Amino acid sequence: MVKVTIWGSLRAATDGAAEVEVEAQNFKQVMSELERNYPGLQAQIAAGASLAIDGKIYREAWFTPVYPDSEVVLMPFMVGG
Amino acid sequence: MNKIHVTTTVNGDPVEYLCEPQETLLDVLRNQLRLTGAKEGCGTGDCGACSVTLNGRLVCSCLVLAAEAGGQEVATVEGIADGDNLHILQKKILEHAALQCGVCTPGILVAAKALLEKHPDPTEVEARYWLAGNLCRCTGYDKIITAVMDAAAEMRGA
Amino acid sequence: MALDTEKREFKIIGTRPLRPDGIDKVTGRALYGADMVAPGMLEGKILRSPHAHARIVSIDASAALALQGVKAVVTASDFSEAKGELMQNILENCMAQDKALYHGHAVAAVAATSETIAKQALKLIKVDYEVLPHVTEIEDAVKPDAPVLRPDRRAKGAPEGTPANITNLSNFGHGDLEAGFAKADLIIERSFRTESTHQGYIEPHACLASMGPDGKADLWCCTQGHYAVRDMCASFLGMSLSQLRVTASEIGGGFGGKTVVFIEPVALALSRKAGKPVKMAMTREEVFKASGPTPSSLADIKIGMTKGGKITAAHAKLRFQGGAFPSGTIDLGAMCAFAAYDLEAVRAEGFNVMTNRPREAAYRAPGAPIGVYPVEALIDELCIELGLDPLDVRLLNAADKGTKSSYGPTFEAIGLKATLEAAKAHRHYNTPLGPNQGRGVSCGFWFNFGGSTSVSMSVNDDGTVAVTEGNPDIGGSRASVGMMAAEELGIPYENIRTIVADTNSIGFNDPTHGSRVTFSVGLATIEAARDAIKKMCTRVAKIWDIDPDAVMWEDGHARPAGENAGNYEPMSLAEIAAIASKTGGPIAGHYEVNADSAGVSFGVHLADIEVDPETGFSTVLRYTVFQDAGKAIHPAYVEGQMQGGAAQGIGWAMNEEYIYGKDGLLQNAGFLDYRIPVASDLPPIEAVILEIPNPGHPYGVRGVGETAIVPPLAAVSNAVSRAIGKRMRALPMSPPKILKVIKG
Amino acid sequence: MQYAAPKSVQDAVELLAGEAGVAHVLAGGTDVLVQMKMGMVEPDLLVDIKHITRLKDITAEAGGFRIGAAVSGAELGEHAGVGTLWPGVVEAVELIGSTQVQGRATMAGNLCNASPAGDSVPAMAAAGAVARIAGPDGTRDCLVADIPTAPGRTSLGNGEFITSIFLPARPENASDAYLRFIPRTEMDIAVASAAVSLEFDTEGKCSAATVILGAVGPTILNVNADCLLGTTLDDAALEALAAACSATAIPIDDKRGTAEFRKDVVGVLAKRAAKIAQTRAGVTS
Repeated sequence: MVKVTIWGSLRAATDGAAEVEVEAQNFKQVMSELERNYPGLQAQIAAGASLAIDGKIYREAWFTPVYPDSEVVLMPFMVGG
Repeated sequence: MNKIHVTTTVNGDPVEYLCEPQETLLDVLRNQLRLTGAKEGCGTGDCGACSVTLNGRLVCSCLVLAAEAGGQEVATVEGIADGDNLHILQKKILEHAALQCGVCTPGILVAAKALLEKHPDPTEVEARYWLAGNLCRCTGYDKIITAVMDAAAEMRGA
Repeated sequence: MALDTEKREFKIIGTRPLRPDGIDKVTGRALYGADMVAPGMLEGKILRSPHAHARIVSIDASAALALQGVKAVVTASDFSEAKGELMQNILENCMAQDKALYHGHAVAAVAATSETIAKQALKLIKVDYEVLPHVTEIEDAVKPDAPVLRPDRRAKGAPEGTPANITNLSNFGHGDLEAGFAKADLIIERSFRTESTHQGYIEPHACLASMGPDGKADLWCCTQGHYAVRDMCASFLGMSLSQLRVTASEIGGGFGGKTVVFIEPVALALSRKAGKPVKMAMTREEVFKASGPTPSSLADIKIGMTKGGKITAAHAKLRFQGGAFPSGTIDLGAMCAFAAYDLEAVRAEGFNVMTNRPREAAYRAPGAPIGVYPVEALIDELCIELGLDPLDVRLLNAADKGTKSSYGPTFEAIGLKATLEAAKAHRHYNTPLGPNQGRGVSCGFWFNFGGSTSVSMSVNDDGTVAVTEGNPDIGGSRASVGMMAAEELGIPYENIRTIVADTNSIGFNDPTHGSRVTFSVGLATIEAARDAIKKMCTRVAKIWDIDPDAVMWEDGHARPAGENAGNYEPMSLAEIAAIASKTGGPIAGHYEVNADSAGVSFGVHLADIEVDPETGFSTVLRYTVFQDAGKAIHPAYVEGQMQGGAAQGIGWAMNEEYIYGKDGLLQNAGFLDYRIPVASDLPPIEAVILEIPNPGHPYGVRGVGETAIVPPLAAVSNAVSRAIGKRMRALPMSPPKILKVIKG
Repeated sequence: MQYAAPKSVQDAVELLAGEAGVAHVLAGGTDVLVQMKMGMVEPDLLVDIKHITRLKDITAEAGGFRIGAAVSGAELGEHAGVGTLWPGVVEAVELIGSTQVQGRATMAGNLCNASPAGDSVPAMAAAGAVARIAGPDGTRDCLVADIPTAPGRTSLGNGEFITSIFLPARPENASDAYLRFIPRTEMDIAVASAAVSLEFDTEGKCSAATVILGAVGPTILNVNADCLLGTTLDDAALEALAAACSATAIPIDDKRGTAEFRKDVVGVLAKRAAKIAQTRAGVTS
């Protein structure tokens, strides 16, 4: 299981939990499991979300591995100017 | 249409064109003569990207009617280099990396050339005020002023 | 792709060669958006709403179409239905549908044989408007009786009672705020305000669109991302991506404002309808009215600090208005607000609200300047109250490797402390001030991104190399990319020509944004060079009839390695290239990647400002930027980014603002009254580059483009506040506002 | 639209008077071409007066100077004589716009644009400048101060245009100065401005004072500056001047500044300009 930190405004979709656990080995599985377990997150993930894995921000990188001790943070989809 | 026939000189070459009365010199330079070095950044004299000289006098070509250029000498950025030989100002702008997007650069060059022709030894503050009508949004002006001052020094030495 | 561990001596990286596109740009030859023509070209013009908010009852273009020389008129019905809410919003921003949502919103467009005729035709289009109540300010837009722009755009999952114009909710942070504040010796809570600003690129949006009767189209335009333009336009016109080829012109500044489309789909629709090429260029007035300014903002900030300067808790409540559509910039602002600090208890929350203003677009580190400004201003006030040095306090609280950031993830190696220490040691910080002068300090942060990137590289027969990339060169990236290719291949910089290819010539590239180009394109260039080198070594191994692994590349030559060392004469790239057709055919390298690991960036700015106590006029006397560049490929252009960002931030702090009247109309749609800094407004801006390598890039590069706009707002505000001995809490600090505070 | 470039004043008058639609004079064009671009005016006829030879001349006359209506700011600035005699007028003209705009903009055009914020107008009025006007009924002279009547409006009649502006002689121990307030250092329209013209007696006391304000009312405003008379411009006199200016100002709130700010700052500008004029007059207090 991997712990995923959920940012504040999405916690309505996780029953208020700031951190949820999903069964995942990579980026894509994290996202899929989040969508499956917390349907309230689907809209945000579809509109765009990034994952910070051990401090690095990944925008769309399905096969980036995650490990049980990885720090995984769900983040808004990053854009720049 | 009541077009006006204009005979003038651009960068030393004789030029003739027909223009509508309300057309600006910038319009004709860009659209008819295909001298697109002068840019329309605002069309109201506030940005200097369309700077040219008219009988040696620095002006915004967006605030000159094409009809007014008759019998005058127009000089644009395209006439600054002597063939393949860049003007010292052009070299210094490149050396000092004094451009990022480069769209204000033609206007800066025309204006800086006019400055150094009139004031070969400007102070940095004088250079900044002379160029205040040439907006640059990329550089913060630092490297532009450095390049102009360096060019002035080299031109005085030459 | 990680940082090359061996310590390498660079030959070209870190030097300052001339940029390859330089001569074109100093001679007027470079072609920008409005500089292209096509045979039979028409001029396109857009009719814009004179109202802030109005229902479009009907549009009658018959008189316009009857005018001689008019070839086409398009309205919203000429576009396909966009897929997804974001794309729908972008399309609706390009062309109003049932409602005009802001002053200047496009309502219809015309193509004619001349600009004069096109302008006449606009006057002949009859639009029947039903004027609706409007709202342009944050405070008004959240009132219960506020006019609602788009009921269907209210934030999804928003709690009961959330005002209907609120589109996005944001909330980041960790720790126990209450416990944190209980530990503080001093807690200050203040409110701040900023106004909308504009990127202020000097080149207005311009394009030339040409669609043939077979449905294939070409588009030339000034953009930060021509692939994104292609994708958006194809969607809005119901085209497949392969039917539309987009070529990026030289670009006259963008700063985020040219990452989205405004006129490009309209020009394509006009061209499709007229059957001729259509050129469009915005006027400066249109740029201000109808491109993408930044959000304006309100902020309530509360920070607790110990007597020693340790922050015990920090809480920000941010409110942004991002124009007539939803905007996620609030997330970025909230994430950046406290990112510079290592905090036990921190929360940044906020919302975005819709108003009758143009849809906001990215502007250099979008959201960060207005998220960070109120925090850095309040920290300065705490420093004064507690008698502490503002750099010491920042050093005491600075985030470092291993810090759990205020937005969630834990930082890898970052350069903030080194940057603060460099500022503290710099002579600027230790120079005495005169009367009516103040020195302001601020930190700034930006994430930086990587993203999808494609680079290919052909080795020519004569030993020169053509590098093909797909990111518009907005500030010298052809130079830095060429330098990295030359460094890796071991050939002279002059032997490389780098071009920015059209959308058909190379794989997808994310736009030139997010400070990504030197990082991502550089990374892909290095890897493409390594790909080409591998192929060259293989060819040479065949010639020498040895194992490919026994051939190494060094200094532009294939050399025998290991036990073969010295057995063969090394072959130069040019020698290998000359016989390429005989050894297996052309040699090329390429690399395609979705690059991550961009590496965050921090900056610290120092500003000295003198205020005329009788008029409130402020003069920036001295300004120094300290920023971590990871590795500066071409230091002059790195300095340029730092100086340019600082200048934009100074403008934001001092005079730039969108001014709307009570009638909802924009009052200052021009450079005369939207006051960006001119040359005489600014002092020399010193740029101090620090190099704390980014472990995620072979040469250690971090993005540098955006961070520099983040600190100036507070650096200038803190300097002015210290100069006048009273606190300024609203931007821009135009002289009337400063004088009012002085007179208090 | 028609463009005409007559060679004589008479031809210009006939063209202007004969146009049934909207006719505008084109001198430097830095206002009218902008207004055309913004769609604020749509003239049927533009009469370019730069080909009328005398209109490009600066000539000495009766101890003062006559400045042709087509003389640009840059040309005026390069003329040594005018700058020595009326430094405040020349500095005011030179503040109009950028170097590029200086290459074109004229005093007469700045006057006829009739913006209350026009930089040269308060300075000309303080100098007692007189405009020479040509029209269908011949030539007449009119004080510059009497030309603007409201924002964008002048007292010029149909077919009339300004051919020159006369700056009179000035006595010994006298000078002028102009200051404006803008939020940047350049490229802005005055938020408030003050022109001061002072004469001093042999003892260094102020014997005559004209103070004209710009951008704080619908037209330029004349301030009663008697508080300076008989003084050496000591602090009390200057504070009284500032107060008189603030009291005279009737500004509005707009995008360029608040009424409150303009009232405050116009007084500051006036007292600072007075000190500059005093120094220029060679008087030490």
